[in-house]
Order: sequence, then structure tokens, then C-alpha cells
Amino acid sequence: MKSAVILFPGLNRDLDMIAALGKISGEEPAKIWHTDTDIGDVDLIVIPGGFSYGDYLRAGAIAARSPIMDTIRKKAEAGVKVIGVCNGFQILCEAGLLPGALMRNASLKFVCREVMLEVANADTAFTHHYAQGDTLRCPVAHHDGNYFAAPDVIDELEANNRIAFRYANGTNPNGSINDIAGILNEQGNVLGMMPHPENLIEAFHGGADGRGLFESALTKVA
Amino acid sequence: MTNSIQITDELIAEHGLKPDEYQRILDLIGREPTITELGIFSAMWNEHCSYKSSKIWLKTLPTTGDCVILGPGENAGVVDIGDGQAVIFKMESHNHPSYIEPYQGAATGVGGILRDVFTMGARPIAAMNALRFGAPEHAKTKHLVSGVVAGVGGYGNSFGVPTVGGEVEFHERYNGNILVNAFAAGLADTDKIFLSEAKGVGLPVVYLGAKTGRDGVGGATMASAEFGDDIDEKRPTVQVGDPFTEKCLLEACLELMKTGAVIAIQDMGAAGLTCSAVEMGASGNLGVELNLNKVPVREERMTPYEMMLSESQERMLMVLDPSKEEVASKIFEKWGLDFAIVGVTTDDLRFRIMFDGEEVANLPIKELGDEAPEYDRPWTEPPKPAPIPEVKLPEGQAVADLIVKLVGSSNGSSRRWVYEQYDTYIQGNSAQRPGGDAGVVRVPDRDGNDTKKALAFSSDVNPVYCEADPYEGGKQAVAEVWRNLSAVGAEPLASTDNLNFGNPERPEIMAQFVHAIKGIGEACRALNFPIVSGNVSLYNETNGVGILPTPTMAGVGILPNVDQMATIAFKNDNDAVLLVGGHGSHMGQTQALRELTGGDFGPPPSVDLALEKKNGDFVRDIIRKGLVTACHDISSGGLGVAVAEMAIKGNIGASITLPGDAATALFSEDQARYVITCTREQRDAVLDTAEKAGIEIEAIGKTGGNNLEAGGTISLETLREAYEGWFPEFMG
Amino acid sequence: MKARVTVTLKNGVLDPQGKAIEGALSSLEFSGVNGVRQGKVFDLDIDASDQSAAETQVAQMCEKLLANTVIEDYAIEWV
Amino acid sequence: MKARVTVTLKNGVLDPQGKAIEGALSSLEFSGVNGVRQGKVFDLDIDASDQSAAETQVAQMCEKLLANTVIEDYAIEWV
Ligand SMILES: Nc1ncnc2c1ncn2[C@@H]1O[C@H](COP(=O)(O)OP(=O)(O)O)[C@@H](O)[C@H]1O
Ligand SMILES: [Mg+2]
Repeated sequence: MKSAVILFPGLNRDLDMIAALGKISGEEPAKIWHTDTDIGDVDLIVIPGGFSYGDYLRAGAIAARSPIMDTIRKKAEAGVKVIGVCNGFQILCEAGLLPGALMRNASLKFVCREVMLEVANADTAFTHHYAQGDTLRCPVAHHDGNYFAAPDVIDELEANNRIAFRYANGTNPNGSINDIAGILNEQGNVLGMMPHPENLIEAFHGGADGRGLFESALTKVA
Repeated sequence: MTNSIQITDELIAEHGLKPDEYQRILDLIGREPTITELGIFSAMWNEHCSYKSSKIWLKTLPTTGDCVILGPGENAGVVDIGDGQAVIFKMESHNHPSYIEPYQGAATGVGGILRDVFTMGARPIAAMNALRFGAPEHAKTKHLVSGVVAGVGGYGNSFGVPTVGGEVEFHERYNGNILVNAFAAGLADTDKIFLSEAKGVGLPVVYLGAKTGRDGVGGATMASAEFGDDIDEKRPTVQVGDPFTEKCLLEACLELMKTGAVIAIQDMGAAGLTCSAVEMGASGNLGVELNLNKVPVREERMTPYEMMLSESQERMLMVLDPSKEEVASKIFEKWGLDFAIVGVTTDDLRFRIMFDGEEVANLPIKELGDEAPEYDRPWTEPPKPAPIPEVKLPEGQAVADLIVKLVGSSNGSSRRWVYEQYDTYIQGNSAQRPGGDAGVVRVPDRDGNDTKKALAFSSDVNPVYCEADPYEGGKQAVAEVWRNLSAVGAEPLASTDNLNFGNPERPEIMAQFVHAIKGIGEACRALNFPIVSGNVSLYNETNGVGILPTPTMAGVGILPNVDQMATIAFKNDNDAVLLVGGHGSHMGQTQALRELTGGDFGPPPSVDLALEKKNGDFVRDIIRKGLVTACHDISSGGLGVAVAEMAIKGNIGASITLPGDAATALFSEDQARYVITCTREQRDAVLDTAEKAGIEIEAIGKTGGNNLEAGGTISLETLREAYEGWFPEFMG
Repeated sequence: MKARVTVTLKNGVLDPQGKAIEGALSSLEFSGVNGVRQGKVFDLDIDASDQSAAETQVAQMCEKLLANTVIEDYAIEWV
Repeated sequence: MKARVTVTLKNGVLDPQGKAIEGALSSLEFSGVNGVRQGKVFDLDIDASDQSAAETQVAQMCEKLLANTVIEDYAIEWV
């Protein structure tokens, strides 16, 4: 499967993500600079973490309005899988590819630690290598990960199993409603999540709980 | 040159120049300086840039060694780590600015040190921050802690470097002057290191990065001035950091360096354009002419004086290969950064500044640096430490309770509240994150592929030791860094220092400085731990009250195979707990004594450097032989705190058998000691190896259970609550 | 011309900063604070020939960038 | 009573956010924007018997918490 990583100025987990995709798929992802308008023929598009444009104005706001997002929107409509991790998640929300917004952490502080994630829906293009209800270890590192959406939106997400991951065992690090850590779009081919599975993919990291996400995303759903 | 502004005595004093220093200027240029020239001299000749009080002592430090590629003199030190790779590192203070505006002061401190590292062509791979604050109960402390920590994180997290270690300490002597010492290390190929030395006449001098504003005008002067009650007037010089621009500047510079366009490059730090231009010219034996009308500015009506002294952040100066101008400017366009040819190198060794077609400065470029005043300031013998008062050491359960007090104290407790605000995972190479003896990161090879090679980082100093005996304190700071690196299995390579002291014009302060340097120098020589970079911060004093002498040391060590790395956490039940270096007896200046008396008394433990080396080499050796399941050095708090931390981190208890005087055994802070654990099966092998190496070693207990048995009994929960509880509770 | 755009959170949208400030104020012994909401202001300096053109332009800036209309409202004044 | 506190950066203090927004606006083809400065607003709901007491109280809140007077100015309006 071909994948592409989108690069905006200020992103800083691009190399982590490129390494993870390379190691797990055995294939270097294409690196797409934000001013390129053509992403090429890929099955998976990833927007990595960081601080695009310094997260100035609102996290992800400025990147979300750059031309390449229209290309990504079209690809998503055509069914291409899209993952946004951390800043990538914030960008996808600001761009309207995912509902809701990521507000300042309830603690108001940047938080970097390992949390537990529950696989809330294992029947998705991004999670089918996990079992329903699995709990995974996963690092988080963010300042604005406090997921918020209007009650009706939350109800819809819950009703349609569009919550892919939840913070488990009281490890919600940011105050997100319903412990939401990652959500899907309606078609189920766009995933946004705050935690960093790309930083837990090999023995050296002290575990590989994050691999399943990439293994799922990089294989066709059976 | 016409003098628009009369140079009065007040003006001279405001620029921090003493009358004799001003006379030196007159003798040097044979005329009254222009206001711009006066500003340039004040920037070049203040303590911060000229090291005028410290130079003659810094010269005594060992700065060479087999692994040293480049010692002090450039933006950062360069150390060979094999396979055609080098680690480039330095530590620098941002104390005064952080006291005045904690968030921005700390943020720009981190930005500055990162720039020092990537100016040389290295991609930053690790950062540390050594912080010192006033008493927890002091009115300002909480505000300063939250601002500084948020600032360090706000900049480093956004820039994208993992923060792998540091220090946080509280003491009333920092009530009026906090310390923010930032360390950064980067990775470069040994054949692709960039220097500030300009080469070639008539070549373009290029301004890179962010625009120039009035930020920090007079900042370098401020950073060398003792605080008085007029501190508010020093405020408008606050600089604001822009980590986004810095991240773009990093990527742009590394891209630029690949093109071969860079002949010389230098970041703009303190007194930005002035220091960088003069450093580049002087070190290359060239003159520099700048046309300030070409400098990208973000404010109207900026004067030459302001442009030359501005400390706006995220800027660089470069000497460009003219044939590469096009590709170079394209790169900076791509990253949305300014790229402006602002001057040219000349062959006349003059530093010439043009503005609106007029010459506003024309100075001898080498003398600006070389002729800076240099002082051999008078110093006294350091005072003898206060004698230890009669105290009754605890017995029985009270001994165990004191362990709980210490791990739950302001200086003994967990720093999690701090380091969880720093990104410690980014880059995916963190082998050991904060909370252990040293931070460890895996090193990719020249092509960016994973390897087993790793680097370890630690930063230490014990200021109350230094206050009681600067010489032994200086030795101890070096020894503790070296020990922390050894304790993870790393071979210490080289070190950097950040010497924070009070007003050097007071002989008793100068005495602290001199003796600390002597101690540091001796320790670095004995441990083959050369100092490749560093920074001095003097005048950390408010209304005559100086800080504790704080010569922060930081060091880098190498692990050939990161799989053979030790951590402090107990791993299994029934492991043997071994004490390397024997039981201690020294109670002076210990945390326990402070807890019992509320003060700092007695001499600090003395450091036997030969013993340090012997025990450290042994510990590293058995770690690398895979004989060790956990290792922790014994420092502040003594054996009791060391085993408590190992138990808390591993969530495994232990029972420790102690000699008659349990309290002294647990709380003395004798140096050159470690606690290690190994499996029952390997216990004898380890003891054997020790005997053969002539190492004093003793089996003192075994791991297991939910309690720590040491003197008395403490449950792991009690320990953890105390250890993890203090900081969050303090910050509220 | 100079415009000041004020962006505030819609009612019902959670405001962690406002809440925290409320807490901080009471711990600073400021009493009788029933609520705090935090927003943003943007001071824009734009050259535009006529007022109405400028107004539509600034309104578009708000819709397109300055406000996230999912959670925020905006108001424009001219100064 | 309701007060609106507006906190803006002092003149000359670098405003990275404003700078980035300026850039974003121009890449969104908004022309003629000469400058953007970002600030904060706080909408306070306080019960206070008399106006003047309230005014001094809010001023203190600004000095102590809402504004970083090292780099920021503040203004108070009543609404
Ligand atoms: N205490 C010290 N020990 C060793 N080298 C030092 C010390 N203080 C400064 N230096 C060296 O002197 C040079 C100038 O220091 P500094 O002005 O802090 O660097 P920069 O100008 O990059 O900020 C640097 O190479 C630094 O490593
Ligand atoms: Mg420098």
C-alpha cells in the first residue's frame, strides 16, 4: 500500500511518522510539501503531529486553510484513508473533515505522558488489527487535546460507533468529553486522534502497542 | 564622523562602562565614540560577552582530549562519537530575563541554546534545563516556577527536541535571582561542521531569519547588571520567542548548509548583530562593513544604535558563497524567512557601520574583542563552613519516617509535574526519559538509520555544598555528572559548564568562583572529562544578597549498545541489593541534616576522584556485562533516598539490613557510591568481579514485597504519595 | 483603516481558560466573580478605499480564518 | 455587572501570532493588510454593590492576573 505524509512548516513529528510507516509497511511514504497540490496515487494520507504555523491563532487553524487541504478533501471523498495524529487531528477538525474542536487541555498545561487507550470500535479501517475493547498503552504530547463538540454531534458520534479510541482507566489527560481520544468521519475513512501511536511501535520504545493502527491502515479491510 | 549625541558620564555609566574602561576606549580609537560605537563597546565589553572577570580562570580548565574535535571558542563544543559523527553541545544561562518575565525569559533561553547548536550544522537531539528557584513559601516562587516551566516547554516542545533531563531546586538564596540554565545537544557529521570564522574578502554578509525589532535593546547590559529596586525600569527589554520561526530557521539552515553556500555562520545571541558580526570578522582576520538600511526591521524609525544592540530572536548572520545566492535565497523564501545581504567582508580589519549613507561607526574589529578589559579580581580564602549543631539522629521507625520526609520534601520529591510539561518522546529515540540518573537517546547513523549507539546526558550541581566549600563543591558537581552517566552504563565523554555566581567585584564571591573552578578543573582532569563549552553568569545578586554559588555541570556519555543500559527501577522480586563504595559517615550539608535542623551546616562530603573513577568504571563494566538489573548513584538524601526511589520506580519493595547506626548509614552523603541490584544467580559473580577489582562492595538486602524495610517499615504507597505528592500540591 | 475583531466562544462551548481564571481569581481572594469567558481580539490595519468594501472584506476574514464558526462568534468594530 | 477586559501587547513587543495570521491572510488572497496584532478579551460577570468598588476590583484583577503588565496593556469597559 502506498502512503503519503503531508508536511506543513512547524510540524515536528513528521520524521517519527515517516519512520513508523517505513518500518511497518517496508515502503518509504511519499513526502508531500504543503504547497504541492498533487499527492499522487496513494491509499493512505497521514498528517503528522507538531505545531503547524506555531499553532498560532488556533491549533491547526492556519494549516487547515492551505490549498493542499482541498486535495486531501477530494481524496477523502474518493475513499482514500486519511489519518491525522495530534496536530493532524486538530488540522482535520479545523478543515471540517472531522466534527468538533480540540480546546486547551483542562489543566491548561502541555501534557506528555503515557496513557491507556480503549479500542472503542475495532471494526474500522484503522483498528481491525485490534480486538474490540483492547486497552493499549500510548504516549500523548499536546497542549490542545481537549475534544469538544455540541451534544447532538457527540450523540451522533456515539450512536454511529464513530469513536475509535477512548482514554481508559481514568487516564484522560486533557478533559475530553466522554474520554474521546480519536474519532472517525461518517464514511469511516478519516481518523483523527491525539495520542502518538508512532512513538510506540518497536521493542526499543518499550512496546509496540501502536503498531496495530498502522498495520490496520496499511492493509485492505478483509 | 559627526556626534549627534554628547557622550556624558551618565551615558557612560548607563552603558555599564567604568570610567577606566571608557578611558580604554578613548585610547583605543583616539576620539570620542559615537553613541552607536558606545553601544557596541558596551555590548562587547560587558561581562556577558567579554568574560572579563572570568577569562583568566576559564583558561585553567581542561578543554582537550582524544574525543574533543572542538573545544571552547565556537558556539558550542564538538565531540567525536565515532562512525564519522559528532555530538555538539553547550549550556547557557538566561537568569535575569527569566526573573523579569519567566515565560519569555525561559523560552528565549531555550531558543538561544538551540541556535548555538544548529548554527554549527547539528540537528538538536536532546535538551536539558537546570532550574533554581527561591524558597517554596516565597511570594514569587510559584509564579516563577509555572512561568519558567511553561516557557521551557512552550519553546522546546514546539521546536521539536526531546527534553531528557534537568534539575529543579529550591533555596531561599534564590529568592531574588532565579537560575535558568538551558542545555542543548545536536548531532552532526564530523566532516560537515560549520564555524563562525569568516573567510575571503569582498564576500556578501547575509542576514537570515526573523526581522529586527527593539527587543532586548540593552539586554546584554542588563544580563550583567546587579538588580536594584529600579528593576522595573529594566523591564522594556523583554524579548519574545517565536519557536515556529526557530523551527523554520533550523530546517532552512540545514538545507542551506547542504548546498555549500555557507562559508561561515553565526547565530545572533546577546547583543545580536554586533557580537555576531564582530566574532565572524575578528576570528577570520577580516573587516566587516554593514549597511543598516538593508537590515529587515519590523518597527519604524529604528536607529543604528537600536539595530546594533537589538536582541530580537531567531536570527543568524552568514558569509555567503556569492555563486550560490540564488539557491540560498530560494530556501529562505520557501521557509518564509528573511534573507538580506546586509554587508561585505573587507581586508582592513575595521568594523564599519553605514546608515543613510553616513558612517555611524568605524572601529578596529579585532581590538573590540581582544582589547576588552580583563580583570584578575581580588579574592579571599572562602569562609569556613558553620559547624554542625548537636542533633539527635532518629532511631527505629523514626529513621524510616525520615526517608518519607526526604522523598516528600521540596528538593527530594519527584519532578514529574515539571517534566510532564516537556515532550520527552519526540524523535522516537528516547531510551531513558527524565526521572532516572541520566537521559538517554538512541543515535541514528549518518544516513538516518537506527543503530544501537546511544548518548547519555546529565546535569548536576549541589549549591549548598559549593557554598560550604566551593572547591569540594566544584569537584562534586563534576563527579556527580560523571557518576550519573556511568550509572546508566555510559562512558562519560566530555562536559559543559554554566557558572552562576554573585557579584565578582566582591572578593568573597570571587573566592567562590576561583575555588569552584579549581575544583571543577581538577575533577575534569582526574576523570578525563574535558570541558568543551560553557557559559558564565555573574552578578546574580539583589540588594547585596548573592545566590548560592552554582557552577552547573552537564555532561555527555556514550553507550555502544543501548540494550546494555541500566535504569534505577527495581526489576524483580528477590534480586540482591548491593552497595558499591561502602557505608557512609558524612552528615555535613546533607538533606537529612537540613530536614532536622532547618539549616545548612558543616563541610560537604569530600570527593576522592580516584575512588570515583574506580567505582564508576566497575559499575559501568558490570552493567555492560549484563550482570546488573538496576543501578542508581547515591547523592542528595543518601542511601535511604536512593533505595526508596528504586523501589518507587519499580513498584517493588525491598528489605535492607543496616549497621548499628542506621540513620547515618541511610542519610550520609559520602561520594563515589552506587546501589545496584542483580539476580540471585549472578550475585556471587558480581561480588567476585568486585573483589578482583578491589572494589568495596556489600550485599545489604533483597528486593520484593510492598514495603521498604530500612530502619523501620514504609509501604510503597506511603513512599509514592510523599514522592509524587509534593510538587502538584505545592503548585496547586 | 483600523478594525478590531472580537472573537468569543459561543454559549455552551466549554472554556477551560475561563474556568481556570475563575478559579485563580477566587484563590486570589477576589470575591463575587460569577463567571469568566476568554476570547480573542485582532487589531487589523488595512488600507481599503471605501468602508463598505472593507467591512465585507473583514467579515470574510472572520468567516475564513479568524473565527472557527463551529464554536466561536465574532464582532467587528471600526476604530 | 459585566465587564470586558481587553489585553493587548505593548507597542514594539513581538507578536508571532499576529505575524503568522498576517501571512495566512495574504496567502488566502486578502490584500492590503498592513498589520495584525492579537490580544485577549475577558468577559467578567461580577456582582458588586457600587460601580467604583467594582472598577478598582477589576483593575486589581488585571494587575494581578489577567494581564502580564511586563509586556501587555489592558483596558476595562462596562457592558
Ligand atoms: N565557563 C566556561 N567554560 C568553558 N567555556 C566557556 C565558558 N564560558 C564560556 N565559554 C566559551 O566561550 C565562548 C563564548 O561563550 P558564550 O558567549 O556563552 O557563547 P555564545 O556567544 O554562543 O552565547 C563559547 O565557546 C563558550 O563555550
Ligand atoms: Mg552563539
